[in-house]
Amino acid sequence: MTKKDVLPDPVRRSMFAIGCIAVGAATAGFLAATFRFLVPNVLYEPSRRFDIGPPSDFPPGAVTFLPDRRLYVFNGPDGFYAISSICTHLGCNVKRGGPGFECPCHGSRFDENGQVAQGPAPKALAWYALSLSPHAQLVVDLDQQVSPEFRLRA
Amino acid sequence: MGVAVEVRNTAPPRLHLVFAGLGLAFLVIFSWVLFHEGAAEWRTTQARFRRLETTVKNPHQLAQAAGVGGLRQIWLPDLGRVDRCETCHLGIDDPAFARAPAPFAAHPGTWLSTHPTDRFGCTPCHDGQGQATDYATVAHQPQPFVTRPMRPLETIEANCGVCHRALDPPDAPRLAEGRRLIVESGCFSCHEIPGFEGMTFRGPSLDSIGYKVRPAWLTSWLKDPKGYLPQSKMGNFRLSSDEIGSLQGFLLSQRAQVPLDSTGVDWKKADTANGRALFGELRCVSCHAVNGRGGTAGPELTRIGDKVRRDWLFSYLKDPHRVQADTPMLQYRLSDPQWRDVTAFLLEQYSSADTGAEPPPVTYQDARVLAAGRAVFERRGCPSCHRLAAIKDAGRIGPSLAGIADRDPDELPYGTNVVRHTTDNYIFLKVLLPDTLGQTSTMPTFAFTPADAAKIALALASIRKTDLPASYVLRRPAPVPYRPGGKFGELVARYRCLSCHTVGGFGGDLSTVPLDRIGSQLQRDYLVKYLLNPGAVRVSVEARMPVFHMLPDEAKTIADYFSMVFLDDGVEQYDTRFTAEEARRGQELYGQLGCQACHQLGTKGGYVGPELSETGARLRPGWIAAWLSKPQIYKPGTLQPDYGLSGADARALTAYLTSLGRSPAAKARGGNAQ
Amino acid sequence: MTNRTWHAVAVAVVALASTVGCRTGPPSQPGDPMLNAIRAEEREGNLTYVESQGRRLFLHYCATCHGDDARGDGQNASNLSPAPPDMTARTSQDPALIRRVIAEGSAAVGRSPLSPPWGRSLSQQQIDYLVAYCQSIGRKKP
Amino acid sequence: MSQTIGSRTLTWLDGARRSVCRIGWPATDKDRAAAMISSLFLHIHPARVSRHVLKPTYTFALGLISGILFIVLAVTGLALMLYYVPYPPEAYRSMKDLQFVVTFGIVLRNIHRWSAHAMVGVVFLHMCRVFWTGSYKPPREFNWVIGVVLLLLTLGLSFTGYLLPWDQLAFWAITVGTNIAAYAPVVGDQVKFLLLGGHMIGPMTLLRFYVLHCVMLPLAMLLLISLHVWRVRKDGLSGAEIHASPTEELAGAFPASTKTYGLMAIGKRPRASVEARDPNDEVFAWPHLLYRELLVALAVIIVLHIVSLVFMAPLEEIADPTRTPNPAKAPWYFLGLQELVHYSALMGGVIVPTLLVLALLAVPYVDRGAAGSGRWFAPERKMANTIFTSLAAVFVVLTIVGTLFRGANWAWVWPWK
Repeated sequence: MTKKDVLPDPVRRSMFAIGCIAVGAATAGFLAATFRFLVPNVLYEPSRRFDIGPPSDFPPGAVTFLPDRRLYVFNGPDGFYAISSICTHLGCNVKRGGPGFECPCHGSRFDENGQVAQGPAPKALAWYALSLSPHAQLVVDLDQQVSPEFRLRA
Repeated sequence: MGVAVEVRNTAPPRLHLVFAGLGLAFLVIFSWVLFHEGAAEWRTTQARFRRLETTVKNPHQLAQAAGVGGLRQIWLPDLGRVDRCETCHLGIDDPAFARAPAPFAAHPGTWLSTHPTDRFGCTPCHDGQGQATDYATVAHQPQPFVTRPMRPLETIEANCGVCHRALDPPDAPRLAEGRRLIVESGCFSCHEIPGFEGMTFRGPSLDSIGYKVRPAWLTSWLKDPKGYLPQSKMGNFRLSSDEIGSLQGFLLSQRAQVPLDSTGVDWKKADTANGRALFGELRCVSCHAVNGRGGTAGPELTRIGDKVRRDWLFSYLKDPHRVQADTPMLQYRLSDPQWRDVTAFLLEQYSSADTGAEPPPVTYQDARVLAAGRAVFERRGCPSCHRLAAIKDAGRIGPSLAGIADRDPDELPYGTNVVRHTTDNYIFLKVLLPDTLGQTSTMPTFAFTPADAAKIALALASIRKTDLPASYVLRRPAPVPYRPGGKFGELVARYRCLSCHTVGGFGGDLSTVPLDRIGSQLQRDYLVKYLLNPGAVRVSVEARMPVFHMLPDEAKTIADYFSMVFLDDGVEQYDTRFTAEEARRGQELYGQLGCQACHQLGTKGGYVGPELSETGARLRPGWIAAWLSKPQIYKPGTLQPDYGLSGADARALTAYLTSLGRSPAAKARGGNAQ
Repeated sequence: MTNRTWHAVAVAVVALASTVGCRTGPPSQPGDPMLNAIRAEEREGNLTYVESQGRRLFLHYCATCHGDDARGDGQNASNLSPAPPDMTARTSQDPALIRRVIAEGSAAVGRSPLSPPWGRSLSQQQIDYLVAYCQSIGRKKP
Repeated sequence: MSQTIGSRTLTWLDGARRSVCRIGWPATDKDRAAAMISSLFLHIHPARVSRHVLKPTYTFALGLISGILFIVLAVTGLALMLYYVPYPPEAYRSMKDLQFVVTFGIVLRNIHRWSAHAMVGVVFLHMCRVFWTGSYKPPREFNWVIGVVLLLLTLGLSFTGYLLPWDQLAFWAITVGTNIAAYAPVVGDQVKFLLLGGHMIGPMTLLRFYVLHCVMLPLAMLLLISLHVWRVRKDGLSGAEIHASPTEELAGAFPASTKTYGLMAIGKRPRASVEARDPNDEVFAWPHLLYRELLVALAVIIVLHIVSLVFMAPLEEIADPTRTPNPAKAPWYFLGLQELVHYSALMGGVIVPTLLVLALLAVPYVDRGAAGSGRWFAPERKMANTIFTSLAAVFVVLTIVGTLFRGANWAWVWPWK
């Protein structure tokens, strides 16, 4: 360490500061990147948007339960609509009971529109958007919840 | 301590420079990593798509459309595939993008209706690396370490064949043609080929070939079968002249079946004019071609005079089943003089000018030559196609082709051919030029055109060692051999009905009429009449049913059997009490629908479909109605269009057609046509 | 840095560059004879894949009346009145019209009923193929 | 009032800070020493180190780099485990996912892969350095043995990790590698059977290698690294002695330790204390040593990033037991052995590696003289250095030959052709 190596003190400090800021920024970025890494970009689960067959598969006035989709599909007088069978309390499958639905786990009851009638369920059963695909298939989109006024005319 | 210690105990200033430099470098590198991730190809592609979408769709549709952000994948656990093609091919299933530029264009055709992506994905048909998310690694073009880059559309049908194991998959003409060529060439005689199980290919049996052929012909045939007969199914075995000599000797010494004694035949009285007349009457050309015209079910007769001996030909025509038990040729009922005339006609008419006199049969005695010939016969797998009682069929001589499309392309030989190492190219070269792959091959050269060889290769390239779930596989049901017994069975054997007709899918495909429901289709009396003297039902069809010279009793036996056994219950119950109004309406419909375009009635009309003047005496009404309603069900690919007739319309047409050609007596009996 | 360090760095850079060079060098591209055979056949027919699919269907379903080359000279043409048209004479074809005639029959567009409706017998895909082939008929061969 | 609240808050915050980090930014020598001694993580360093230790040309920081690489490998490895499924063929699919769809997945995988390769090389170089500077001389004999075991563990970690991508490269490298092991007399086949969990490489093998790679070997590694570093800490860095002169008058200011620690007990130091030395030869570890270590770590990470962005970790086709690539090669660090196996299976597979390992383990106990320690290529150790260098050179040459000069059917090829 000879004399000429010694930088003036302010320069030295600013160098150190630059280094600290750069390393700090990169480290912060690194942590953010690590968090981003944890977020999966693709899911190995059934698609959230799927077709359930042509409207003709659902006879008028009937209710069809799709067990692997956990979904009730109605073909009512005004059109099609789909109600989730997942109880809003703790996720059990609700069953058709009386005019509406009942949950076997903790006794929640829902009316025919999925509104809570009694029991611990905090909110109504989810309604999902239905649409018609270009190939004339009914398409359910689980990412799109709709109000109980929803009907699809097909 | 003081200043000295202070200096000594703080970091040397130069390190601060290094620290700042390294810190900045780290920041730069890390930004590079971020950029690397953020500038992924699929992100820019999706951005382009969103711009395109606003021009293609109106705001309402845009609001309805699913968002396109992020990676999209089709996960097919059944097939073990993950296809992310839709990450970039965003308009693939949306008709609005039919005219969009690549990669956003909608899939052409109606393939996605029949093969929805959520069940079939993309790579089962197209190949390539479905998991990848940029153009290069997807293997749109061949890539290192991607075993199956995307197939060009020209050969994509090979992938149809992975699931569609039926012989003739719809909309895959190259695959169908390839499979047809495999069947026609009898590849499965030497190779075990998955999908062709249970099929047999037989050349003529050779037990009495010593009596059958002329030595000179045999020599030229063995040298190059297609040189003698371009349509020959036998390939060129590239035999040396020594091999040909010994093989010829071996074959000519095969004389198991002595020909019928033809010494009583007075050849001087042979009337070739009568022979020519009989040749036409028997409708030989339905199965045999002469001068390039005629059927392909039997051997071509153009140069028959150069090939066979007179005595053998006479005996064979008279009783083909005695001379060659497994021949598809039927046995006519003709007298000796008639056969003499036909034989003389054939030998005179269909021989080259330079055919010499017939040499007497020679028995080869040189044991060494015979042994050598026998060795060649066995070594080159001749018994796979030609039966010879003296030699046991050693099974398939060629290697099994199971999983051939999954063989390691780099382990396969390509000889001196400079080609890309793919199984496709290997199979193609092997089929086209089996002797150029740098290994001595016992496989004959079939002299396929390159296009045909490519189609065969394409069909073979669909033979993968896959473990597809059964729900994806469309199999061809193996036909159950049909061998009736009794008197009827004897007649079926004698007249070789199954050489041309099928029962339950078993039999030849020369005739367009399967026999499964023939008793419900045709009236019994008509059947008898037709068997005794088969007329032309379809004017335009060249292959006609032969005139068997059948005995009346035989015809009755067959017709009775047909009418009792070969019935379609769905067609049998039909109310045949037609009203005059129905018949009138039917006649009207006949004109309206344009039936006359294809069917002849009287002297008017086309001759694509059967002539209809005698329908009332020929067809049974239940069948007419059933056929008119859904022709494709009974005969896929028929030229009879499905008019979507209502039940009443079909009935009206039936009423009208039933009224045609019926005898006045039958008309007087009322509506019942039976 | 000393000369020696410079030297070491230079060697490392050259080594790195040569490795990269080897990886990105253009691979020689030998041929695909099977593909070429199929392409040669396609060129010969002067038809695209879709059109040749259509031609195959045309030969099966249509050629008896319309003729093998759509000149209206099929073997059954002489029995028809009006006779089928010579399609090669037309230069531009409206695909929607062709589709309608094929699927619903010539009667549907107000012509004679002699050309039957194929809409129920053929799949949508097959009709697409036929339309593509019909459009290619008037095309001049290069 | 507000000032009171402000100062109280500051006091409260300072108290909270003190509960975590007992001293502030060390400004005095006492604090600098305390910073090292009172920190769990830093007290693997002595409070003060010899100037000699800081000279980069003495150690080239190879041990440090090995440690940094181990940390990098542990961190990236943990991240990769979140997406990896140790079951074929899902394992291969998850590699493809890392490559194509996981954000930063490919960078992490590349860093992990190249760090692992780098670690094998760096640990080997570290061993060479230790030999060439005679640093295994008493009292550091046992640390050399630990070091050799660490080298083997490094190879084991790299080898077990090699199978995990479940591609052709992995499958056949492990096939070849485990078959080399099978040449061991008597127990060879059993060892292979145990390693593979069966007769051939399959799902069981993958699971075994996965557990070895992610749990067992890293734990053993961590344990031995702790021991290794701890011995260095206790015995001091070699070479410090010859630059130090025991000075009695300083003994009071910096009390010399007279104890040493073995694996089982505390004993008396076998030699005169190495810590009683001239304070003018010494500097505080904080900041001199730590700062340099930080810079080395930064440099290593930067280089790893650059390499990982430029060179993709290989991933070939999915493993196919029916298709052997030609040539099928073991991981590169075993190619020297494979080259020997090419001549004689028993020789290359068993005798040479066994002898090599035994010889390495025995080095400090055979070469016992204290002379020449702490200097590069000390003339007194000409003999030992010559033998070691030629053996190492032979091994390096064999490895290079096996890696670059062997093509299909293990025939000689020129890599530039």
